[in-house]
Amino acid sequence: MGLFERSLPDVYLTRLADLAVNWGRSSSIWPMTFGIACCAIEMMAVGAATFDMDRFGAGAFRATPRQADLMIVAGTVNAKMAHVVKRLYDQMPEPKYVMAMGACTVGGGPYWKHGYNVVKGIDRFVPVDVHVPGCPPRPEAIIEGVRFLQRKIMAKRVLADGAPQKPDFTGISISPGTVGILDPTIKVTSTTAGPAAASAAPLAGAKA
Amino acid sequence: MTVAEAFEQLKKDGQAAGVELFPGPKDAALVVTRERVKAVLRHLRDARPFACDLLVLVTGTHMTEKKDAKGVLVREAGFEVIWHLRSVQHRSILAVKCKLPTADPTVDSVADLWPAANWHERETWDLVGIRFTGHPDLRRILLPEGWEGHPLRKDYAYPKEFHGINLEVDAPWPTP
Amino acid sequence: MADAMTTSGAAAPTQPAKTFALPGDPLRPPDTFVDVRTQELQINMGPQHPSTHGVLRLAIWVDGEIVTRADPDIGYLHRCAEKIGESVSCIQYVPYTDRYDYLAAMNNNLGYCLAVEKVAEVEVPERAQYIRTIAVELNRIASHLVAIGTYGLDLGAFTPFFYAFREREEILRLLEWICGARLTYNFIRIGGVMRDTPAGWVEDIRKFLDLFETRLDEFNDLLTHNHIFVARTANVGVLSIEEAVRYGLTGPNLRGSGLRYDLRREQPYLLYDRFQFDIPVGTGIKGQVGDCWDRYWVRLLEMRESVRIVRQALDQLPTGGEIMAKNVRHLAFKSKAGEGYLGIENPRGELGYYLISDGGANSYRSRIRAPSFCNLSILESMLPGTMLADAVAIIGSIDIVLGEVDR
Amino acid sequence: MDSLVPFLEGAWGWATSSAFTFSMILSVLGVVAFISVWAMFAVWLERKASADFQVRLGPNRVGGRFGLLQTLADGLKLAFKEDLIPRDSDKFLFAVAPAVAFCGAFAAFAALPFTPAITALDINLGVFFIVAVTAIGVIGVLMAGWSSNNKWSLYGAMREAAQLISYEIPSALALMVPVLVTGSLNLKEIVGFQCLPSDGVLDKEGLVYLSDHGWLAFYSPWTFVAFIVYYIASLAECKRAPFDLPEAESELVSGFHTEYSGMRFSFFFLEEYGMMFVVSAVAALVFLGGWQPLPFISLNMGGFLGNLFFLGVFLAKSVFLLWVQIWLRWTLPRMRVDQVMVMGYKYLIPISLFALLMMAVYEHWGVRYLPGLF
Repeated sequence: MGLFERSLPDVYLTRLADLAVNWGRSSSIWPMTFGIACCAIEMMAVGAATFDMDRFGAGAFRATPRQADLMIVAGTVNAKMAHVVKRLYDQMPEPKYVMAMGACTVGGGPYWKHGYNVVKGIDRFVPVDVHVPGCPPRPEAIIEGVRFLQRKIMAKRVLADGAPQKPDFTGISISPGTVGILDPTIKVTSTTAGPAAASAAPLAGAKA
Repeated sequence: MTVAEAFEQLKKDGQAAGVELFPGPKDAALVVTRERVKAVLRHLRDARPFACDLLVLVTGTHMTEKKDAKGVLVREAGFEVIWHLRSVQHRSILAVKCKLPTADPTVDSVADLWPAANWHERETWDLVGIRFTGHPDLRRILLPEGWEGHPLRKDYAYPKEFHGINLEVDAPWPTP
Repeated sequence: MADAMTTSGAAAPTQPAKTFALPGDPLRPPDTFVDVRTQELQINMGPQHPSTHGVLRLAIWVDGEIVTRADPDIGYLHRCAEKIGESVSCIQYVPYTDRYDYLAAMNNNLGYCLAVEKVAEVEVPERAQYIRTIAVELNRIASHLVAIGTYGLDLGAFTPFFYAFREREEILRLLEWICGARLTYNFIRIGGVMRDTPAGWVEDIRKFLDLFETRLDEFNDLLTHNHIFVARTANVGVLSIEEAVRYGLTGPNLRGSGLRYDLRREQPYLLYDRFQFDIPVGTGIKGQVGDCWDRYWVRLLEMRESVRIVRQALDQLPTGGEIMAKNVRHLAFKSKAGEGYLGIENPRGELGYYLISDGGANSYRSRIRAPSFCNLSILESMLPGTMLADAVAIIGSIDIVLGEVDR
Repeated sequence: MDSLVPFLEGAWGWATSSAFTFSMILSVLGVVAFISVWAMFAVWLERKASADFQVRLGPNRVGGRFGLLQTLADGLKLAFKEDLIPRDSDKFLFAVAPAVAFCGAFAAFAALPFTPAITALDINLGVFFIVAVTAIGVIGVLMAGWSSNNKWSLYGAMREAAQLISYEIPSALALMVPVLVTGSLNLKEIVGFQCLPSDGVLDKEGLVYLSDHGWLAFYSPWTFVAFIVYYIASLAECKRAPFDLPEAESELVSGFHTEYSGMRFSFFFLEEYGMMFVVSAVAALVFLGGWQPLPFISLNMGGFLGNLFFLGVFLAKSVFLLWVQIWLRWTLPRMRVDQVMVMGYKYLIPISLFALLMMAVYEHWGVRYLPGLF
């Protein structure tokens, strides 16, 4: 948005524009075809028949970082790879999001102690939006991570200035209590995401 | 063909100079001196009774000195290189071992006998630091260029950072 | 690195800058001969490239569409496997083996456990051996399915990938049922297996196998006999037996060249000597023996053989009995001194573990013979002379897993 | 447009020049609106159809159960994405290339008759114009590939240039076969030829009548051959699988648009789907009777409702041909670059030439199917 980014007054019209832009961004998160290790197989599985991330509009895997919105760092990053990951992140156009998938990218995972070569968490060189723990995380966990990201995007300010909004995570957590860990003030009202709740989700989240 | 039979056959072929039989606690092997190892390996590949055409594995090991409770030396300091060879024809597997001194871990490359050895030797150089003379392109393979030290040596210290990437175990959590 | 390394990467000119002058050029002396020369282009493929199956980086020198030189650069997934093998006890190390060839994690568990059992002299109960066989062969099918599906993807056919993953999910469901994990199982433990078969598991496997055999034919319709697929793979990347053996290739890549060599038959481990199964080899149906199509075909046939083995194992599975050897817990503290190499037939070739134990809990040296590592080394000699699209087809047909290449 | 100008002059008393300008703006806006809506629909269809082939569901969260607004969200996101121009690129060419690529597909819409009454530009050289103008797209692709300063992009662009030049010949030759039969390059007249009444009475009274020639695809074996050749060549022209070499994902990352992001990338997207429509529409018009629903039975309709019905039929045919393109894309592997060239030069060009020759011979003898039978 460049010129007008978070510079216009926070009125109904700019909020409406924010809502529209955020809806577009959150409904069309294109991940990059970028697998590193074991997690990449689960990332492939989440795009494949049984789990099908395309349902959420996040299934158009782009091979080039220029056209991707989300970098799923799927697998252990070592000293040799870290520069590549950093560079790929730099090549993506704004707005860009990073999902740290798997224990290795979250904090080194099983290679934390004796992995002389392994970077203990990609937070050390790129900003991370969503951490998805697991070794490897199940495909459902990745979908949940994407939906968390969608809510985070919905809470972002694009045109209007003002204080950042609090993301609304209600109704998307598959396991009760997951949300509470991130933000204890949020109460999990519905612990299962039924089809009806899911289809209404992107717009409902924007009301906060 | 067991290792003992192979040793007998080597004797018969007149190639047994510098070759000993290592009976081993588990896997037996032929122990060859550093000077003879390439000739023996070449013979194992070419001679019909052996026909070891498939190089399975090249292993380098860094050995530290170890004494048991009574102070008897059970393990000498030094390096060990083990070649595992398979014969597709005879369905057999052979191990050939070579001991190298700590000060000068150098041995002849067999990359010209088996192209498969090329990468194995590069890896052994990379991780253990054993130098293979005559190797066409001996450079690091797994670790990036500029890495210091050879990780599989027993005295290796884990690096704190590499080219600006923090590799410490207990680094502070980054704050946005 | 899709573009960064190529845009700004070091494209060192391998030849002097071209000189180009036409005979009538007034700026040139009249005797300047016309010298139109093309320059080799160095392009960088990977580590982020859709068809390098992970983080393989290939520096390729191309003359137009023809590859003149290729230099594989690995190590982007080096995870210190052998150092960790020396740093943790052998029981603790089993979960790490899952993560090397993550498509065939059961096989990796098995290879390591067999090697430890060989060095530490552990006897495994019969029932555990049958369960191991079933799990390993199911995992082999899953692994080959990924290989075939992603091979289609490499050649631009998207749909077979989804069919392959649909079948694979079924296998993962069965494996998850018995051990609780989809990808990294840690199911085969030193001395046996983690738990006994749950009720209904055996019946579900039978149901799945019946369904799977019919669905294998879908791949034949969709991919195997597709004219474009055959045109892309037959006579491409031909590999002779001698060449394959010299480079230390094993597994389907070696058998695709026509050599009937399978460790399950050569040096039977587990209970493979009790089962009837064939070893499919490449016969050059569509082109020459040892081309990409043959390697693909061998994998497809091997899935059928695995189905046969699983069926027989299910039939012979003894009811009741131990699944864990007695007295393996001491391995967490001390082992028997000794050393040993043990190779098994992984879906990608000979997976070997060479362990040296000095009597302590940790092995003194644990060396992994990774099949993909050896198979990959042949790229340097295979790629020159092929076209860029063939290079992708060849990499796909070698079927590497980078976790195992780099360890 | 041609019908709109006299209408404005007559009914509202406008001056010719202002009526012309107004109708031109209206036509351009109409084409832009159509092409955007069409691309959105086509992308949605592609995603849903591919999901169907791949035992998935496809988008079903964004915009109701069927994910109808998915493409709108994609477009919105792309529009608000950072416009990234690589530092080492040729900035002017990089910026202009998507527009040039889009021009070709866009301009072709001008000459497409949607129904007898809805045509932006009714020109006598319709077929020639479309063949010529769709080839402009390759210049944009070449500019994109060159200016990106990326080797993958360059590869994609060079492949596209080679491919388009090779396949332009068979596709144009294949289109010459119906032109030979009808004796006209005007698309409306070509459709009119296909619904020419069998009894020769031009001003029909009734709604339904038998047509003499029927759809050109079934007019003669050679026109059928020409139809198949044209369809295959058109696949190559709009870079669809199995000829998607210029953007071959598994080889060239993303081909010529590797460095493009955001809005500029979406222009390439629009160009691709616009081209897909253009080639499908041309095939429908020239070979499949345009807006006539049945091969040998023609309908005589006019007015608003008649035109609406004809528009529906024409779009349905185009969508069907588009669906076939999608079907082929998600079924077939990609060909290799030399195989694409072999197919173009060794098979399609000789076949189309032979078809043209045989059609000429048949026309000379005055036969349609086999000599002596008809």
